[in-house]
Amino acid sequence: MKKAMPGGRASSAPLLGSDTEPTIFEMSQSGRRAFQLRTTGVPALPLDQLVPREHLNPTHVELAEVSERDLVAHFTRLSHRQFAVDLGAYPLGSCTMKYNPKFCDAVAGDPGLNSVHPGAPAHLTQGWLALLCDLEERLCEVTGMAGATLQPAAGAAGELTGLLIMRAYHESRGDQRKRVIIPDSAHGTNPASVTLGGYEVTTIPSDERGLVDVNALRAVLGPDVAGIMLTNPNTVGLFEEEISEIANAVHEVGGLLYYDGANLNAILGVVRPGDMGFDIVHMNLHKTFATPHGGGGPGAGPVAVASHLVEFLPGPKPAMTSEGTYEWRTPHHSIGRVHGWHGNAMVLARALAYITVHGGDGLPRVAQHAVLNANWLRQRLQAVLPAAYDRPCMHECVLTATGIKHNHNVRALDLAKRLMEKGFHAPTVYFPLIVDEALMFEPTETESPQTLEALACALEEIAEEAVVDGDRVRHAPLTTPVTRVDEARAARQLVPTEDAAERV
Amino acid sequence: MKKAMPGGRASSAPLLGSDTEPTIFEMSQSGRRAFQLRTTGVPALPLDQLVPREHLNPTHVELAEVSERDLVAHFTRLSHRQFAVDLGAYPLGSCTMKYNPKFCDAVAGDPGLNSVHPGAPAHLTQGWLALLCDLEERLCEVTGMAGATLQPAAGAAGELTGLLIMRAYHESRGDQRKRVIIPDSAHGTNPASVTLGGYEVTTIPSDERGLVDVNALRAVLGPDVAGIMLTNPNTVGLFEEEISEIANAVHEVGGLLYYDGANLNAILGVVRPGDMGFDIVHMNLHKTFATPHGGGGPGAGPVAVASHLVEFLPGPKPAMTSEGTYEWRTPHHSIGRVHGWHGNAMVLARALAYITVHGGDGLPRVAQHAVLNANWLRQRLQAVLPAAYDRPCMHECVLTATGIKHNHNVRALDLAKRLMEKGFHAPTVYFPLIVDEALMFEPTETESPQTLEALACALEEIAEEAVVDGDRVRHAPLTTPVTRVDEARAARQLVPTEDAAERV
Amino acid sequence: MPDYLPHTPEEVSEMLSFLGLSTLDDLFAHVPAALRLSGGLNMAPGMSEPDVADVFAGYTAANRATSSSLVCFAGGGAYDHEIPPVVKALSSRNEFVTAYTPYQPEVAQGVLQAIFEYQTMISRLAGLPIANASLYDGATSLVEAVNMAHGATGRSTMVMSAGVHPHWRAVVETFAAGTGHNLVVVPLRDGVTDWASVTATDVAAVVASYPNYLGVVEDLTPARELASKLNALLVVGGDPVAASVLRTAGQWGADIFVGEGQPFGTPLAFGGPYLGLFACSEAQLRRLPGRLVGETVDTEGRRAFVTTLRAREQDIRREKATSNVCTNQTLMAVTAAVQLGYLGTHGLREVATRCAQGAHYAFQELMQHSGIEAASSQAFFREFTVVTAAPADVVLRRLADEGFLGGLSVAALAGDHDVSVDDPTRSIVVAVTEKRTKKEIDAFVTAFAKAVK
Amino acid sequence: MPDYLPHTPEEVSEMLSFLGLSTLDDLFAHVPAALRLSGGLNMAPGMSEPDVADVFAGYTAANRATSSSLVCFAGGGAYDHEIPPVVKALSSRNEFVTAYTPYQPEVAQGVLQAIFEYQTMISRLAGLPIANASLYDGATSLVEAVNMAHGATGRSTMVMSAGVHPHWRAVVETFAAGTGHNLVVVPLRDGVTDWASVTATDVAAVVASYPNYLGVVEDLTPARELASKLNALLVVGGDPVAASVLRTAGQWGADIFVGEGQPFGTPLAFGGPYLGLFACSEAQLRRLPGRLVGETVDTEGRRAFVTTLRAREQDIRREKATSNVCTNQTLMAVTAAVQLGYLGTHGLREVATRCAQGAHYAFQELMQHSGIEAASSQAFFREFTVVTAAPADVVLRRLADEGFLGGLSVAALAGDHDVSVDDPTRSIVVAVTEKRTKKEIDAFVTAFAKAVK
Ligand SMILES: Cc1ncc(COP(=O)(O)O)c(C=O)c1O
Ligand SMILES: Cc1ncc(COP(=O)(O)O)c(C=O)c1O
Repeated sequence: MKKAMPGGRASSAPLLGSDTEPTIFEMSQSGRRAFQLRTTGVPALPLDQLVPREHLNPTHVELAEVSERDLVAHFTRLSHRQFAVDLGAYPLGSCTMKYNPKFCDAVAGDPGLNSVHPGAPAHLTQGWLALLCDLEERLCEVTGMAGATLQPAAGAAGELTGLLIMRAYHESRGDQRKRVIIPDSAHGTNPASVTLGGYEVTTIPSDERGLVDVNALRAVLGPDVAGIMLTNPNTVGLFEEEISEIANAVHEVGGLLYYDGANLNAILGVVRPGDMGFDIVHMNLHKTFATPHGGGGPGAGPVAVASHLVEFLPGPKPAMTSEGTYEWRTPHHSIGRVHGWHGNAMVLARALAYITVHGGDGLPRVAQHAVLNANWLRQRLQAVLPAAYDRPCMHECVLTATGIKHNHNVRALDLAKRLMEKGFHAPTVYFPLIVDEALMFEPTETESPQTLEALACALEEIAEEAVVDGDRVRHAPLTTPVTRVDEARAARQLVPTEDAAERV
Repeated sequence: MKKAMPGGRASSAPLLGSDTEPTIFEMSQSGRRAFQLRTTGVPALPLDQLVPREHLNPTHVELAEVSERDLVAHFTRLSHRQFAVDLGAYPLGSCTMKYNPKFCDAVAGDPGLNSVHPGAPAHLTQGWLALLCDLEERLCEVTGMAGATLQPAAGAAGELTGLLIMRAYHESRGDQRKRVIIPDSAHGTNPASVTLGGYEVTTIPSDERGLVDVNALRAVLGPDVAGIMLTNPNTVGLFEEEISEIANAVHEVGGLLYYDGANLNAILGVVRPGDMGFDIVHMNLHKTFATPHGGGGPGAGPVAVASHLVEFLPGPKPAMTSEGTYEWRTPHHSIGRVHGWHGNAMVLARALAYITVHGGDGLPRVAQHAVLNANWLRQRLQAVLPAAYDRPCMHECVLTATGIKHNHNVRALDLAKRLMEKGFHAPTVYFPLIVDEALMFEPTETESPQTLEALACALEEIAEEAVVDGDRVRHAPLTTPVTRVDEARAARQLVPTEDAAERV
Repeated sequence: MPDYLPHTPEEVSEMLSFLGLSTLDDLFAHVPAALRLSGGLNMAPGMSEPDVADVFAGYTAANRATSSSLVCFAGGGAYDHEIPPVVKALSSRNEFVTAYTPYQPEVAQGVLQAIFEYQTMISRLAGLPIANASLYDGATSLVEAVNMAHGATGRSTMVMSAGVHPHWRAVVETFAAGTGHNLVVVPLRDGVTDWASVTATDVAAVVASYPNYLGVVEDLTPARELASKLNALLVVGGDPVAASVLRTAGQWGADIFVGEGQPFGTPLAFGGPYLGLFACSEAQLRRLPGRLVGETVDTEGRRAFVTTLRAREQDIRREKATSNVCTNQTLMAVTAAVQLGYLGTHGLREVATRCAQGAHYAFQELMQHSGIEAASSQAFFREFTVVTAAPADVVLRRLADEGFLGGLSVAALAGDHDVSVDDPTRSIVVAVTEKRTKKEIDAFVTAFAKAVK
Repeated sequence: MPDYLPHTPEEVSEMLSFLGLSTLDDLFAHVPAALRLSGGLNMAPGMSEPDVADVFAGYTAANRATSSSLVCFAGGGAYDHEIPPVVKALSSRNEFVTAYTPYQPEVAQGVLQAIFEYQTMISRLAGLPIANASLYDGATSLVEAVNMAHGATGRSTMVMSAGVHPHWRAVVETFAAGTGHNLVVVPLRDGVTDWASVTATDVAAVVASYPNYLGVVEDLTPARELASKLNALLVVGGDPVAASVLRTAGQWGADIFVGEGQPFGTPLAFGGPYLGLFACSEAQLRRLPGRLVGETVDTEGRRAFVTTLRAREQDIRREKATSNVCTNQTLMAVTAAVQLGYLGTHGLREVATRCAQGAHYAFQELMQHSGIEAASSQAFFREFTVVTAAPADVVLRRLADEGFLGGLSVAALAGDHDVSVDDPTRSIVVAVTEKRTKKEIDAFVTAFAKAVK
């Protein structure tokens, strides 16, 4: 047996050192324990008297055996090795890393919501049903839609749900359609969802403005087109000004318009997808409505639809009865369930709290200030990192490092890595794919002008450094808990678990 | 006006950089705000209609004006610049930095305790009174005493309370006494408390064993001695084996014995101060009973006394009535209140939770393992850092760096500073004052043998380094958020507030 | 106007003038005027946090929570387990909560390592070498599993036991509309899947549940044999707590394990966010949905973790991807790592054992009463199904009046005509966790006996 | 046996054998056998955390908390203010909670800087240049203040307004037994201190309260004049919320400001841990009790914070020390910095203003009813005292039955014969915070009117 690593040595906490943190398995010592279980008084019969022996695993599944003290130290140190919105600006484009109000966490921490079993009958969960109905109503108002499902657990789940609604709609009309159109700037989940929705993807190029080329679109439209998936503002942060023309063209061939709501933060209370002609909209509550990303989830991806699609929504759905109580109802042509229960309920509750704090007057201010920040940053950086498209942006701006790369052999990735040493998280890089050496900044509305100025100064410094000491930038970051990691080796010599590690 | 510093730049988070963190005042921007207040409907009359104008401050008291986002980032970053038990071993001798169970925090977070007004009449706070009575009972059992007050807010407050009880006792007997005896190894609060208690301090030297010299004690005893203050184990971590002789000698002259409970962790459930002959005992609940130190408080310093002193305890005190309900009672000869309300109640609740989890069988195990760890470490380090006294220690060990200092000009402080770069908090240094180049390690029972071994190895490495590269040790730490600070300048050129900073 | 914006009016003006604009509206000048919302949102104005807290107090007051007013005997993938304060304290650390997907490994070792530890734990509990970084929930994990089977075999028929949770079956059905998969549900006989009745050919996956949703611990040998005969993948959906003591999916010969990870430190939370567990054999690695964290080194040779095999993912493969999952349930995976770290090898076994003990005690006691019968004669683990003299919804309502969430009605879960039990409208699935005391169980049994009258 | 020990039995054996011992008891071999507890502690054996949680649920059930069952109109230094979730989230970070006193500044900049910010805030609210890092509570701050005055003047008589909180007076009295100080309490006339009645000479401190504990905002000019005449220090104990809008202690010419900092983010918590505020003039710096954090630089010239002027402290000065405070209330000071950072300049003023508005509204409404009279004709701030037709304890009991913590009875605070009001047994001090709505106040007034009948 390997010797257990010390749980109390804190040399991996960046405060003290730059060692690595042992895994919890390396800290494990047989016979040690943290757990305490209550006294129940239930007869403690041995397991093999309860379950036929042939079902029992003859060996123990080894987890870890650590003291509570070491458990706490381990995860506290790991937390110190992790960047987060709560530490500083996180201008990851397309991700809307805004401040997540602690108040909304507190709402979600209330046992009156948190300790309700999802299978409890409706009469015991009237509060939850009311909450979900209220959220649905607000989301419909924000998107200009007639009804919504709250089940999808993330944006991509919303996309697929939307596409299945699209499919069910066409099928209900006896209409077999084959293709869904997607601009080349789209997020990767869009084409993947289309495929899983049973459609073929037709990609259309963006024009030199960074917008949908309406003529190119018209060229691919036809009666086999089920619909189009768009974000607006699109993934380069620009508003598709010809959206009405696009909508008309698609509707003319009987197609539906799907709105990828990842960028909804830009237009909250200013323009609504429904008013632009969209039929189906998903929202990323973990973006627009500030529910925390949790290191990669949970999110929530409700889908709102226009009135002609309401009967296809997933079910069961909460609904108010004529007596003012709430019940579960399944729409007549529902595509069915898309989640094991009712969706990521605690995320939904957080989002409703956020929406209620802002209200009808506050939500547009969110969009306005998000767009203000992005445009200011774009303009401020013009000399150092030009925008990929020379037009006012919405809530995010895509800049390009083509020049720096060409002149100094310093890539967008290098700039991004170096930026972290200056106190800011990296922007999104190399997305969207259509922009060379893309750096996509989404400051969000919760960063101050001072922070934006400091960010801009940091980028200026780095751009200068690229000229005089390119290696420093190319080798960045050097001051973080680990330096650049060998991604190729991770894939080539895969070690996805501790056990694989032992085999290597 | 100065330009506001950016709240979103995280370069002071050790994860990213080694910059300093701006103060909240430097981040402040006039007109910015985080606060939200509820709607009350109360008539919003201007203040000068409610309070005579001559009472109103014509200027605003400037605090800071920051967004909630920046507030969170600021204090989160500050937290990353702070070592804590939850990050790793904190072997500060005399401080008992053991693991603080999160369960006890949860208990204290319950609004059923947390939201009770201290001035509410007893019939509305029966739960709290019961809790306090139960804690008093447990503390009396652990100390072997007859009654206790829970009011003192920390150990030092307990000391002074105990001395006032001592004084009241003597005075009640018409006995005017003058002096309190204290060994030279005592913690600084002891003599300070004696002075504030209106007594003179008589210091007695420790002998070469590190113990009270009973003969020296006898030599200073007399009818003007009010009592003696001792810790046992004493501040060099050794058990005063002649405690019964000491007690008899002091009692013979009519003096009382005061037990400084800072080291109670060593003897929990093994020996009791009462059984050793002590009359008055304070406990540091923030040490022995694992309530978190909070960066320097809050603590709690209950004082337990033998039966002849119960009537002098501070009041009011919670007590059970013959009907089994609870009420406040003031002892007949009470010295009076020593706290604005009932003491640090939430700390008391945490301590009771800790005691109840361990129970009568668990508490002695705490002491046993604390003593085991300290002896093991002492023995393990013998070759590198010899113990100041060559005897088995109790829960902590005092080592000396005299040799290293003499041979390599590396001081205890240097070793302590360098240790932090190896992932451990420094031990207590230069206390007790009677040991040259003292390093006082108190591992506590919650550190594992692996952690102790790693700590020992780190010290061995440093000792070696002291030989080959003494400067590295003398200049340590270099990898922490700040390096050694100029303490002399801090005192000479005092800047105790931001405003003083501006004047400098 | 309550919000979280930092901008002062002066700053807004300055920023606008830097852009050559005069009002915030000007930022949207290029948005066609006809599209812009003229009247504003039809929504009440903003309210301060304390006011919103009052609104939410209204919601919570209209719920009956298991923490206070109902003792929970309901399960179905959502269990009332103890979540110790230490687990909450660690998993709610804001560095974990407010981080994004770990795209920049240099500043994301915290989340990455926690996921690596999670993957290891799930892999061990599944008895399979690969586990991903999480999926949405148990149901969507199963969707990904059948999609993986389709990818592996090129076939589209999925043979699924009616013992699989009805909601999971429903979700698979929903997504099959897009993928064109064909679902064959195999009925239960006396609580056990009638695998012998399967006639389908060209099968991609055989899907079993262990234990099944009625609580029965089915022998998986016939399922494994069927899969082998058909050259299909065996998918096992399992209770991850039971997985600590029962034979692992890997030991039964499964190719894929899926499960609902809620019992690992996540509260009941009205059904979400939960945690989709997913593990598989080495052979399926390149088709793995979602993210995967792997170990590697940094430029200084220090161990480091990073998301790996990204080439499978939708952001690279686009329309050729076999899964579209992007945001997953990382925080719940981190929470699971903390909870399993807390429980450890023996703690989790002890929890599982206590669940089984409690369930068997409750079952035995219930069987003493008339009007309550076992739905099957089979062995069960921590959940069992009873057939009641009175309709299930009536019984559950009466139990609620007595302070018990008495279980889940099969009719409510699966509809009135499911092939898993004889009479869904009189069948109740009862679950017991390690939290339930003998006293609570005894009171529950007494109330139950009264309720079925 | 529930505990938090890491040691396995094997490890204990190994460690013991390294020490040449065979049992844990051997570690105590040098402790005289006669002293060692033979029968063990007379205490129930340990219980698991969930079991202990049940025990505590018993305690909480026997309390009536202001969060749920009682609307709070009680004050007296302990106020029911809003504590926003963000303040709780930040102040409960475990780096702050589980740290020790910042003796090693290199790894304690977090706590040190937070205290520095706290000191700045308190200094500004006090209108005095120096503030320490906290003391136990308001009462013990006052003890330190009179001790400081003694140190500064060498005199031992303290002249104290009866408007100072009765518990504070009591605590000062208690500690005066040790220091030998002589306390002269100056009675109130119509709610205002009768400074003119003071005949004492050789006075160290004149102690006023602003507002006084009955709520009255007294003009401090006479107190200042008295102090000047006697060459004594003026000590002002103040409500720190009111301090944001009223004239500061410094503006009144105080030498020392003390206060109870509970309103700055600390819950009612049955009276503790609270926060002793302490600020003073430059002249008193070297006598400052407790800790002080100062700004300096590190060896690289970076700004750094450190505890300073340690030479004043008890661990250095030992018997020559003028204060024995070691552990203080740092976490509450950090909490105050967070709460005041949250409220900011305008938020705190707004809170203060709303308290005053609520109190005046409640007062006016109460005055409409018979059986309730104002205890004085003076201006007040956020607290006021009424004289009731029925005995105060009866009134308060009736109010509790209606769901109100109706205030504090002067008799309960100060005894039946205090010199601050005419009839303590019929005097109730009512406090209103920014949390109280008009609806709550109206209901309270109605209940109060009924209760005095
Ligand atoms: C434009 C766009 N669409 C879709 C998604 C997918 O959303 P989710 O990650 O919530 O599944 C993202 C996520 O980053 C996105 O940026
Ligand atoms: C031996 C000893 N006595 C007394 C005290 C004072 O206790 P407190 O800091 O709780 O006031 C301490 C604190 O470190 C101590 O170690």
